[in-house]
Amino acid sequence: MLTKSSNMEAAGETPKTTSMTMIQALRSAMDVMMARNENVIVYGQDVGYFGGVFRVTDGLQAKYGKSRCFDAPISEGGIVGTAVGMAAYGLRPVVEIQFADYVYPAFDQIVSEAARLRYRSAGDFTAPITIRMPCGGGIYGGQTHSQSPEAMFTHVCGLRTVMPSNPYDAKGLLIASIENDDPVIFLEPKRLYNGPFDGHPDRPVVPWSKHPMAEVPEGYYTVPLESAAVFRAGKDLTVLTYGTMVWVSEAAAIETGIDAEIIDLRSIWPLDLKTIVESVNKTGRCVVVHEATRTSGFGAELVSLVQEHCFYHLEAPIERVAGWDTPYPHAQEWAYFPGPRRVGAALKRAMEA
Amino acid sequence: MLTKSSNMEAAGETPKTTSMTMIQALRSAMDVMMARNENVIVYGQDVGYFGGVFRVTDGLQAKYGKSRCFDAPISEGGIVGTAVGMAAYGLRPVVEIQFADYVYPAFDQIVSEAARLRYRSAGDFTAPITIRMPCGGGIYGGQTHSQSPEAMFTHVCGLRTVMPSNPYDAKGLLIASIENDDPVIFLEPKRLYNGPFDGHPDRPVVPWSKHPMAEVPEGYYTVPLESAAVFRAGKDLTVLTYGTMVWVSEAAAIETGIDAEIIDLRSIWPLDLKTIVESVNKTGRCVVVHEATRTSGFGAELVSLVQEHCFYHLEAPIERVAGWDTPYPHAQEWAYFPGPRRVGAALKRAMEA
Amino acid sequence: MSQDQVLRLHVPEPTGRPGYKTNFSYLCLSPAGAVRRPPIDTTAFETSDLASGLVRVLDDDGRAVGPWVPEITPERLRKGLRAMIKTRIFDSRMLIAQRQKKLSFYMQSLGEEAIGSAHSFALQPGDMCFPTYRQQSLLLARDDVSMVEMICQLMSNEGDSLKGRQLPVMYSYKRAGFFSLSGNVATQFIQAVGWGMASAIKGDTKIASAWIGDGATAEADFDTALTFAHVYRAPVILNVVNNQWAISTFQAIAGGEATTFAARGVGCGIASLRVDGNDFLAVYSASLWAAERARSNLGPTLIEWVTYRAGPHSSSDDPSKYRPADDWERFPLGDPIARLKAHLIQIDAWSDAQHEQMSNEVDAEVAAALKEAESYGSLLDGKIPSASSMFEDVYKDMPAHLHQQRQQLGV
Amino acid sequence: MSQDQVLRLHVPEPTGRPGYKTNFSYLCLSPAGAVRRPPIDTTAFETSDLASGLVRVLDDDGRAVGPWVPEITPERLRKGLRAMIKTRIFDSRMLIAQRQKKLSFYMQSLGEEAIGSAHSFALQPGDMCFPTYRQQSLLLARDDVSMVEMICQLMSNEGDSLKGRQLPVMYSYKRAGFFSLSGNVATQFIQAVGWGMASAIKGDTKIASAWIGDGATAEADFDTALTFAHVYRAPVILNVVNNQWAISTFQAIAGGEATTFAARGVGCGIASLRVDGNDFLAVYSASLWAAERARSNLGPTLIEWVTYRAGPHSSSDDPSKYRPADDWERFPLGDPIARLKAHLIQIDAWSDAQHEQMSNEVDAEVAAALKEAESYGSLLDGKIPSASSMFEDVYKDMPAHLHQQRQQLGV
Ligand SMILES: Cc1ncc(C[n+]2csc(CCOP(=O)(O)OP(=O)(O)O)c2C)c(N)n1
Ligand SMILES: Cc1ncc(C[n+]2csc(CCOP(=O)(O)OP(=O)(O)O)c2C)c(N)n1
Ligand SMILES: [Mg+2]
Ligand SMILES: [Mg+2]
Repeated sequence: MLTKSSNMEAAGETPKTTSMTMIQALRSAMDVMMARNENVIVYGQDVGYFGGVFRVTDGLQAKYGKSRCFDAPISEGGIVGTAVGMAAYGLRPVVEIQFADYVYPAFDQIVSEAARLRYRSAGDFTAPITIRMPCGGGIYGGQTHSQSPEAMFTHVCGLRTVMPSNPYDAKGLLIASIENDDPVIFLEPKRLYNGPFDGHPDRPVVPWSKHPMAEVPEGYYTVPLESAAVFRAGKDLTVLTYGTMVWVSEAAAIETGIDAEIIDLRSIWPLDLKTIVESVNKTGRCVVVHEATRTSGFGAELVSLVQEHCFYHLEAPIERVAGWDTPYPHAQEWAYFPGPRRVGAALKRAMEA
Repeated sequence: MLTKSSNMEAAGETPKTTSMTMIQALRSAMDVMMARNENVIVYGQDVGYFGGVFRVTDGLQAKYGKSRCFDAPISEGGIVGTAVGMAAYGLRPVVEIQFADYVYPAFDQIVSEAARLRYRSAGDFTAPITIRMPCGGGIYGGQTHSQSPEAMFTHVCGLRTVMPSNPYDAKGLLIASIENDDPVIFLEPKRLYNGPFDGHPDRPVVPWSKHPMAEVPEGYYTVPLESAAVFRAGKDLTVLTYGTMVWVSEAAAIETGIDAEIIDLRSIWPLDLKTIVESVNKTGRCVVVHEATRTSGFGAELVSLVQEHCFYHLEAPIERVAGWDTPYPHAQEWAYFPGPRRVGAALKRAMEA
Repeated sequence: MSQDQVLRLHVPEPTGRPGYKTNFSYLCLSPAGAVRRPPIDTTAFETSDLASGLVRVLDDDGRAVGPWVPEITPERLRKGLRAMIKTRIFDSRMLIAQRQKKLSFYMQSLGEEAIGSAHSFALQPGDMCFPTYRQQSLLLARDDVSMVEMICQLMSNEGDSLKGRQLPVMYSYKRAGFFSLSGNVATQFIQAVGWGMASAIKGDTKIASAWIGDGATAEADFDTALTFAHVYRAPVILNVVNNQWAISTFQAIAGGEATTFAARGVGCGIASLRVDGNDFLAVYSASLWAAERARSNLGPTLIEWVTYRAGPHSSSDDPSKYRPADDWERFPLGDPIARLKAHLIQIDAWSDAQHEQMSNEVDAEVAAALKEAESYGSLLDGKIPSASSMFEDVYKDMPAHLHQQRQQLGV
Repeated sequence: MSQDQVLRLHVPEPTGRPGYKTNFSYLCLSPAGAVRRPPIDTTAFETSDLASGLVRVLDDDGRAVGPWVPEITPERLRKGLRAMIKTRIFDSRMLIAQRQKKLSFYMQSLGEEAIGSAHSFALQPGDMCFPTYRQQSLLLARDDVSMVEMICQLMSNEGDSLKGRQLPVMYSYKRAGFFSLSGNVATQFIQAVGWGMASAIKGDTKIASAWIGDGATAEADFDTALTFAHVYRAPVILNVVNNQWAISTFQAIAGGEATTFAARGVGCGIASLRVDGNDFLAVYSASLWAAERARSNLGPTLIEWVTYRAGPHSSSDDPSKYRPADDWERFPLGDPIARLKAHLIQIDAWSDAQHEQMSNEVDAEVAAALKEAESYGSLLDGKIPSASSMFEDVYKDMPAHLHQQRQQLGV
């Protein structure tokens, strides 16, 4: 990562950092915020006593008590619905949906309520809620433990949608999301929880401990929303991506030898258009990569934005690499996953066009 | 409309037609299908005894009995959930969601269940359901009686999404949808129920009875899915649109004097890519118009498809005209609605670029 | 054996339809005073009989009888009567304004005025109601929101604090304990539970009061609210206004056949009451009981208010299409205003003349408020909030894309 | 007055945690034979006592006692015993296969084998179960789906009729009355009601049997199912398997504290029973009662089966993190296999030797099925359904864009 834009608590001193997995970094974000602001509370299915099926909330109930970190019934609608009410009261609920695939029962409360409360009440009531959910495939989860529904949220005005690709950003973005006064959909690429993933399932797993982006300050800091990161600088073309696909795209660039500039959006919507436009205007070529199904995926919006803002700089059609327009199959996971081979082929097409 | 592609029941004879409003045409489609196939049943909130708040199902309960047309509890999730079960049994439920804005409580049953049942059971069970819902604004309905959520459905593989713009298509598409073996989201632009609408709310309302597209065969016919209509032929540029915006785009073309070719998608997804590509390749310019909010609207997918398939023919950036990225306000309805002025300005920009 | 019997679908019907008078015996009424009043720390299970019976205080002669007779001064009762009259007059004047196209739409609460009026007396400052579109009496019973302000909302004019964004009646008054209305029914029910949970999490003393119609109980958010309220013993009153109709569908289509909505609470482990919603004293008394339970960490109470939607669903509806036109006149629980008036007269605290005077005063008040509100404009004259304000409040801070869109609109 | 009392959030806890033995008195058990058996045309309200009591047939000595003793031959009972043994052995062998990475994942039903086994005996050909991931006994009790076929699904191999698309245990066998499993909990519950309604609409005789866990009852689809089933009197059995746990959360977090899941049915106007789910005879008897009600146009029945999830939630779970490791041994309703075995011995229709022989036979059968299934491949050896088949069945006919995507993948 070239630019590590972030706001450290005490500007002067160098903060103490520790190597954290993404799970530890996310937990640390909640820990820091629960300590700083007693209105921050955390709940969801299995998040209390047990600490979450991915253990992200482990230890928070023991530390902050059952009133501030607790188990919820298996009702995503109830979880988000109560969070809207709590936020209206003045709390800052951080709720977990166990898998992004299970967010749909909460859809009405997210789309019709959380997203619109400020608008419809002209600011009389607001909904500063953070809705965390693991997303993405690569763990043989089958069609209901692998989805990436971000595009739907980006179509809903009033929501912010965020997805980190590494422990440092995960903590900084989660803190920024909790502090933000708008409802935030916080998607966690579960395949990155324990290490970066280049899209080669056959290669040995690399733990975060080996990676500089896992050096995470122990205390408070934020990675601002609406700011993208230039994950890798390059001259040949621009890759617009986020989450797991940042790493896959890097692998594809290395493997094809194409000098790709990889932009990690981090905030999917509202986004950092400036960074995108500058890069594409510089390279003249663009490939958009995400794991979600292709049609009406967020890639479509990215393509549209780029063609609207960079039309006269484009030297080739913008390529989209995405999940196929099928449910995420179990056995054929690696034929479905948009891995380095498919991304690499798109990079080549974009260069050759 | 130039091409009226449809399948009449008896090829030889000229079918008897009547002038119908869109409401009557939709009702006639259900009537025809209930008479032809006893597995077709119709239910939803207020659709039984009363005949629906827009009166689309008026008379069906009296004609076909309470077992085949009945009132449902105010539970969109229950309506679609039971429809999935009924379809698995072998019925063809046609259910009504009172307003498209109220579809979100049914989202999980649509997205996770109806759309995936065939796939996950490898065809063991299927869900041939038609989910009708009035959409769009222009009736001072405020933010929960005006939405156009089509884009979300197009991101869900396994669903078909359809939106007619006139009585003839409404009946033919609804019959095709009911007969289709996939789940179909059938969106009805409520502002077109009683007449075409050019986007000028200050002008007198034109009823359908004055319009040739309201000449509808009384019996069975279909307008095939995945087939777009060239609503207006033109040479200067291509407008891709559907629903109410077909009429608004026509008004904009007339008012600007731009010879726009207007494609009425009719089937939003899966769509008729060939008709689109042929037109844009011919005109070299493209404007995409819909009423739904802009960001990640279906317009983004259309822009992406066009730039992917017609890149080398494009002479100007593809323009998008859409609802603003805000909820649909009540008082400022006509500042929100993408009317002929905004569409016209986009046509001009596309011509001048 | 019955095994080869042919199955058939049961579709519930109301006992009356246009042309057929309603048989109201399906309501299963208890006489006034007949239903017991348990201590507030009762268990849910022990309220089974209260969920099928009907708590009533006022008998047919206007006397207050039985264990639920509340302590309340005649002065407060007169205030309650005034709130009900105000609500009824407000509704009827707004309906006329709607027909004059000064409002795009309106929803009246005719026949249901006692519920919000009496309930609001049982709440305290700081408590929060999560209403539906038919709880205007909650607001009109108090004085912290002026009618002018409410009417400005109805007219979407320049005085509308919601900046013209919401349909008429979708009020929001945080300062008056009135949560922002959603057009999607039922969503507020679970939010109320969350709000109550928040008060408990903070160790505060405020309680929430959630509102829903009989028809909307079929939505998931109703059941979810019951589940969460029970699990966390949330300090919340769960009000179900059973006015027998949901647009054109009878309450049996929502699940009210051969059971009650209060019984659903009992099943979920929530103490529940079924109460005469047209009986001001019963409403006040039951509301107090529930509020005290909530404030005492005894958790939620579900109350089914039995009443009748005397008017059309909304200004767009014509109920004579689906029910007998004279249904309300024959509804056994009568008119809440007439009943409280009779009681006040019965206890010598009121007279016909005073009643008429009060009605006239209130009418003048409403008329004056309407006139003042009209001076801020309406959809008719185009004095509406600016198009530019349409882009505000989508987010706390306006993101770049909305700035750009506002610019495009040129406002 | 209590008005200024500080509120606090109640968060239910199980009576046991690692290090603290569970106090199972919260279960409120009735002795075997103690609960009455009403006629099938009882009203919902009249079943209140049955929803809080516990229908049991087998007593501690293996005797069948009381009004719910079913008519059933020893031969059928032995078949039932075999089904339970088969389920248990199948589960344990699959769990081993999972550890050997032949399966990516597995979910066993240890301790709950009686429920599906006995219930399936009460159904008829043509009826449809809408199961969760823990109802494999419904399938293993019948012979129309071979274990080989099931194991091929578990292995996502070339013999998998679901073409490798679904996680292990997400079976679908229309021909065997076993609806396609969804990974989203609870969705099937309302679908089952729709299926039953369809049977009634068509004037057929088939009934639906819906399944859900205690935890998943908190999802909206559970309540919605109750509402729709009640409104339309759908011919459906609504089974709630209360195995006390939902992954790491105790049933009180789903709303089971101080009430029962059966009571929710009563509140919705549905006749409801609470039944010992580890008692094969009680399960069979209650299932027959409910099935007869459904077939007689008497509508839905909700049955809460009280049991215990003896194993981990899934192969990814370690329950010793959140509950005492020896909990099952101390669960008062025991082991369903041991209990039916004791009964059969008690009526002189079984012996230890026969039991052991049966277990060995079944074990050999399962082992052979596993071996045969493995010959069709597994995720390990890559003999999985083709990538090309991934694009099929998204729609009935493949649309152009999927043809194109398949081409892009080059398969
Ligand atoms: C989610 C949703 N579905 C449907 C509607 C349409 N709708 C508005 S009010 C109403 C009837 C509600 O009836 P009830 O809850 O009994 O309240 P009442 O009108 O009788 O006060 C319906 C169906 C809606 N607003 N929201
Ligand atoms: C909609 C949804 N939310 C959450 C989950 C994750 N999940 C899977 S099983 C389970 C627990 C279910 O418990 P219960 O219903 O009691 O069934 P049991 O596992 O005890 O048989 C959870 C939370 C899911 N599969 N679907
Ligand atoms: Mg009602
Ligand atoms: Mg369980």
